[in-house]
Amino acid sequence: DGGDGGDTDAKSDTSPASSAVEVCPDGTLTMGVEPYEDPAKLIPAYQALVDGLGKELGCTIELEVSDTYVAEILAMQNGELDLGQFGPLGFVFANQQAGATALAAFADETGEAASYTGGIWVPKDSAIKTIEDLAGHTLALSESGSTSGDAVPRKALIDAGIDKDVDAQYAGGHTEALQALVNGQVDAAEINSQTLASAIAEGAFDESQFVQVWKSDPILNDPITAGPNMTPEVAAKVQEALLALPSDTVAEIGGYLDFTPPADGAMVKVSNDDYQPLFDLADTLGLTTDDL
Amino acid sequence: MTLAPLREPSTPERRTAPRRVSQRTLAIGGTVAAGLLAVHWYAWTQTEFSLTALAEGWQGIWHFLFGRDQTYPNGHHVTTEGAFPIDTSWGETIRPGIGYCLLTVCIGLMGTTLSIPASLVFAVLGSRTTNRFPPLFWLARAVMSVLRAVPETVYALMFIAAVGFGAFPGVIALAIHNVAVMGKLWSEAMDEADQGPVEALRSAGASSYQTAVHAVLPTVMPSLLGLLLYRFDTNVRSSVILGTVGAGGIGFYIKQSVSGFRFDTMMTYVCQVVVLVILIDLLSVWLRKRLALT
Amino acid sequence: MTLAPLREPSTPERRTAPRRVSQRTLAIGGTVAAGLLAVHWYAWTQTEFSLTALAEGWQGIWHFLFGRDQTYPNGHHVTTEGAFPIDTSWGETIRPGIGYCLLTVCIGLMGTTLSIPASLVFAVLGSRTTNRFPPLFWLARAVMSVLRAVPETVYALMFIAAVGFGAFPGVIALAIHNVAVMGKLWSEAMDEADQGPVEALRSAGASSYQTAVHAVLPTVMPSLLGLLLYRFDTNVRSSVILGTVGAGGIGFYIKQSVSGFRFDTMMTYVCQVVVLVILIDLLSVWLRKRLALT
Amino acid sequence: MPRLTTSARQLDTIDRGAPMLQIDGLTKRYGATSVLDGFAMSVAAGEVVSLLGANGSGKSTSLRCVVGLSRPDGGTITVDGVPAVDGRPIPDVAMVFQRIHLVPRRSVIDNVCAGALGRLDLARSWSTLGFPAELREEAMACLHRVGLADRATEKAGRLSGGQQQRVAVARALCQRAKVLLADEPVSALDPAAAEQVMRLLRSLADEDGIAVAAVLHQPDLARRHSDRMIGLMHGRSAFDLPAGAVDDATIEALYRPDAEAER
Amino acid sequence: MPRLTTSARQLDTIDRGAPMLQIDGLTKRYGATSVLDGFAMSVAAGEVVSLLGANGSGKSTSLRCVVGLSRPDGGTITVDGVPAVDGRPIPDVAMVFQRIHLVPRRSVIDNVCAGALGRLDLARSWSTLGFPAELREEAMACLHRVGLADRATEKAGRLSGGQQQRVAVARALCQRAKVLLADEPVSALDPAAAEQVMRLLRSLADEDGIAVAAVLHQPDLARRHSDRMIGLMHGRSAFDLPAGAVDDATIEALYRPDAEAER
Ligand SMILES: Nc1ncnc2c1ncn2[C@@H]1O[C@H](COP(=O)(O)OP(=O)(O)OP(=O)(O)O)[C@@H](O)[C@H]1O
Ligand SMILES: Nc1ncnc2c1ncn2[C@@H]1O[C@H](COP(=O)(O)OP(=O)(O)OP(=O)(O)O)[C@@H](O)[C@H]1O
Ligand SMILES: [Mg+2]
Ligand SMILES: [Mg+2]
Repeated sequence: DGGDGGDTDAKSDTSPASSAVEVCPDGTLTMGVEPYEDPAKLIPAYQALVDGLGKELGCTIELEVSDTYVAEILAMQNGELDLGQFGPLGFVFANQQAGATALAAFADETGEAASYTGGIWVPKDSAIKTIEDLAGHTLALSESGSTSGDAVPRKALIDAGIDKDVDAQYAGGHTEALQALVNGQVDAAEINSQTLASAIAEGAFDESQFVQVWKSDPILNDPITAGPNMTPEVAAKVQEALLALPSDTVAEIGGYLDFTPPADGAMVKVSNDDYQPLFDLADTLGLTTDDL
Repeated sequence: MTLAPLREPSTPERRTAPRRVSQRTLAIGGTVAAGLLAVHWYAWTQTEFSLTALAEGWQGIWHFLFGRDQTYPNGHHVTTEGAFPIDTSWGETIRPGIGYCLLTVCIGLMGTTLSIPASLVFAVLGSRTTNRFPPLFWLARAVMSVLRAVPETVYALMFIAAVGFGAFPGVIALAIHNVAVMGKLWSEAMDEADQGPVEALRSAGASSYQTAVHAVLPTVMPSLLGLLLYRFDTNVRSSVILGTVGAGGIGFYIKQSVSGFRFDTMMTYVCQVVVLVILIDLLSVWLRKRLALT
Repeated sequence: MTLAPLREPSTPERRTAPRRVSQRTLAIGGTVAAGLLAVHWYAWTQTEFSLTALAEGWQGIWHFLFGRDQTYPNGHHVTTEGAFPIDTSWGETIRPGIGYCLLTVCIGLMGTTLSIPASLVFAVLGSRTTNRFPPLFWLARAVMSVLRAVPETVYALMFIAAVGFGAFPGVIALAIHNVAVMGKLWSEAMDEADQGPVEALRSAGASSYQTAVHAVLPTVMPSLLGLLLYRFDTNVRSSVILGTVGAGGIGFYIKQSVSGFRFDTMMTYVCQVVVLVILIDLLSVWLRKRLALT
Repeated sequence: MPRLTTSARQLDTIDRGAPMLQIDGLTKRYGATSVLDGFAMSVAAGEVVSLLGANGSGKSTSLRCVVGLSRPDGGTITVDGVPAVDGRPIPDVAMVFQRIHLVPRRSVIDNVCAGALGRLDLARSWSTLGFPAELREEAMACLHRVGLADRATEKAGRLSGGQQQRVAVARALCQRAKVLLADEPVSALDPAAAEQVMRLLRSLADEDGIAVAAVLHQPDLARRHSDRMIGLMHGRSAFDLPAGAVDDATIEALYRPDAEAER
Repeated sequence: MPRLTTSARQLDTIDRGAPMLQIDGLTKRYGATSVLDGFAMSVAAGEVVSLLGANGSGKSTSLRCVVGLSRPDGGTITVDGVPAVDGRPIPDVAMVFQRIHLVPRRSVIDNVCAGALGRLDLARSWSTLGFPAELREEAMACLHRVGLADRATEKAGRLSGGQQQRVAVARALCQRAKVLLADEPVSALDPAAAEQVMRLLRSLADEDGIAVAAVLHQPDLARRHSDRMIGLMHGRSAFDLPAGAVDDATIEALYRPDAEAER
């Protein structure tokens, strides 16, 4: 696995006309987006991104929104999508099932690719103090196929050797898992850092009443990928353009997404290899088709 | 000025009446009832039915709907917002919501309209009144069962693979599913049609097609129309689900407000769907009234 | 031995017939048709309807169904399995699938049965045949519209907040939703009932309740039963959706196989649902046949 | 066809002065066509009145107005001195319908019992199982009177046309009303059954003092079994005479003009 | 009631020897009760045969067997020399139903046109719009014959009972069949209309050579308008005589035993 999208020099000066490679022969590209969080913010943010990117590339880029990576990957397989943004685990499938290549991801202030963490929370006065204590208790996960709501915590249970002893239940989503904990329906629930932030912001979660008993390694945020019909040369052009997004576009996106971008650009270059931990994770959980 | 009737109403003539329920009916009824009871008892245990849980947990519903304002034992005070009062911000929620509703209606409308011809064919083939040829009858019903059993989301995935996403694959998914469901409902409505005119035309040498068009359809037209509007209503609501596989429409935004913990916004969208459904229902009532004879 | 009729069949008596369609009908029909066309044209553009896209992309459906073995321009070689051939591993898929189906049926059954009494009440109140008091009629229809408009998943969310996960909140969510839908369908079936017996009893001084029980219900019983079984079938398939919010049942596993790109396993589960739906349909056909008079 | 002599009428034993049903100035239009236009009639207790008229002359419409199934455009209807409220059924009036209107899936006896619903409370009418035994016995007696007691447990839809019509008469009997309106109660009956049902109506008037109004298409039958005959034409009564005073010419005139108008 | 003289019969101008409809040994049981038990009858071209019998004696059942709506348990039915195939309708046989069976939501003329469906191909019957103009004119002629041409565009369900019955007769006429079965075609008609319809049936036989079998409950009418009368009793024909040869005693006997059995 692993494409070769990460080889291009991001610093080279670009302008649409100087390119020998035709990025969009018929004038348009399509990009799929899976808004893992709030569409009211994400859709305008990605709209700003594709507008800026389109200007860079001299193409019109159409944004297509779905909330399951499966639909996105199927469309990409059939050449209906040229570009796609995926959640971390979704990208693993996108790479394996549709040959998607990671190009770039949003960066935080430090200039590193932004990441988030999965976590398991219990009520403050719970007897559960560590992940091992979860044995014999109920745990709310979000839905199957979710990175932080399913794969990562399940891997943690396997690593702790208690995956058979925990009564894990799928709640249907991050929100539902958190609600179940707040309503006392379960002993513990997965809550990732993004969900936590919006829940606190909306007043749906009182941090002081709960404690986090486990926290995952940082999970790289969703990458923007090139579809399989894009030759490496074209993909390199797109990657260049992404990294060279003008600062006003970046500021606009940052405004929507509540992050402070680094001074020199919104995005950093990522490659498939940066997501290796997630490929391993998928292998361990038997989620990948290679494994079947 | 009233004139009392000569007969005493309290002492009318009497004759022995037959048994209310025959022994045989009693036996069959008892067996069926026992069977149904057993099945339901099994289902009850399997679904962990527990009314006490509901009685104890009703505050959960309350908190979900109206928010929580609670002081915990440790003195901490928590307030969360519930679904009510709904989000009334015009520019951010209500106005875009109307746009989403419109797209949702468009999807539902196309999905319903496109399925009418095929539904009609399947309905006519799948009704005993209009199709007297058992193999074709069973084939039609089997095809409808198969088409119906496949979840709409699976159809949506299939067509997304073909045409990318957007409302279009959602429409096709809806239309195919709807052929099966509406075909079944329509065929059963035709089964219930008054058989008199059907027999009259059949005895006059009319073919199955002619009987269907000239006796069955005019008789059941209000039923068919009612069911069509019911399916339109359902399809509009289904595009709420299809929204989550990229078909757009308000369902997507309902789901996303849930993920964003904005239950008040969710409830605003739900209310808009309520208004939509009520409007469709009014249309249905009005149309059915107009179509009814006398 | 035939005797030719004296009359020449080719030259029967004739009289001027009235216009086929009156000017007024033509005008109304034209307006309605134009309106419908405009609405559909708008919906067509809004849903980006494109048959060419479908014609060009059909391989996507093929690959989804039968797998793909393709080298892409970026050098990536992709082999995927399609939905067919289905996953036939007995211990891992088929046997557990049967269990999931059983739970699914249990959820659908409880959801349907629990909603019968309330559905009946709403149906009687929401039909013009049985309820002649307009305020109550409109109230019943409004309540049903509201209950119907709220997506099942929102109900599930509410009841999960109350009683935790599992099949139970799914059952309650289904039951509430079903009251609204079945109430509506039943009330419209009652509207279509032969008005003769209804008028006969009403003129004999029977109350609305008595008319409902002694004239309307026996007349429409096969319709009601058919719709009940249709809703049972739908509810079984709905628990496919509810399955994804922790209610269990086969829907959850269908969704899980989809997110794991194991379409062959998905198709196995779908086939099991197909069998289930066909069985319910057979039951429906058989029961309705038994209930029909003559 | 042999003429069966009517049983001796006990006219003088009942006070027949008070009109039990009184219709005045009844008007009914469907769109532009006026069906009833000032129709008036009255039926006294213990009297059998037959209503004659060409097809489409408005006989059924007038009866439907009395039981509140059609809304008259004008006129008054009084039953036992009480004015009828627009669109409200009157339990004191029983009707046998031209189109019969039984519940085909119910048994014959249950159909007959349904006639009594107006006087049953909820506890005794929540379902057919609630019908008291007395009612069922009374219903059996009504079926006896129309000669169908042996078919009591059969589904009504299974009976022949004439049998169903007799069940409809039995249902009306079971209502114990003071006024009985019968819309062509013998149209599907064989001559013997028709005689029997007409004698039954006669005896209801004679013995029970019920006011009977019957729509009939057979003037002979009307003449033999009714006290008074009313001819309905052009939306109003063309004649209203004692049965004996109606001659063939009157009858012929009643049916002729309409037949001509329809040509 | 005045007796209208039947129009002169042109009996001798038509060869009436060949039976157009021939029923032999017809048997039909519903569960344990036997309704028809070896019933036989025949109707020649140009002949009017009336079928009499008590309510529930099986008259409707026998006609329904002929048109393939009831499946006989035994016996043969031959129409114009061709044996009827079990359960297959015969376009050569038209039937007027006792329960009328119009499509209430369709206009009167469309209901009449529907009688011709058996001879229309798909292009001319895919909808009412496909009906050729000739057919509509023929339907109008049929409506004229029953005196309802002025109601052609009205919805059938809006007509009075007797008017609907005449539309049903017109529909059967429009079928242009060689055999016309009429199940109580005049039960809801006023005397003038009944005479008119009976004369119409007579003229169909006389002028068009159609074989007409009519179920009638009025022996007088039967005697005046039919060539032959058949009495149905106990599942078989009790008598089968020229109309002139049927005396009152025969008729009385036909209705008496059943009336007694039902008591
Ligand atoms: N719902 C309706 N809409 C329009 N016209 C109607 C309606 N009901 C009845 N009519 C018309 O009113 C007239 C009288 O009908 P009605 O049924 O009272 O006649 P009738 O005297 O009972 O005739 P019959 O002897 O045939 O039963 C008829 O011409 C009929 O077409
Ligand atoms: N579907 C059925 N199931 C059971 N019994 C039936 C059915 N149809 C008819 N019968 C019975 O068969 C007998 C004959 O019925 P049919 O309708 O032929 O009588 P008919 O001679 O036409 O009487 P009428 O003069 O009253 O119309 C009746 O006793 C009736 O109850
Ligand atoms: Mg009438
Ligand atoms: Mg009959």
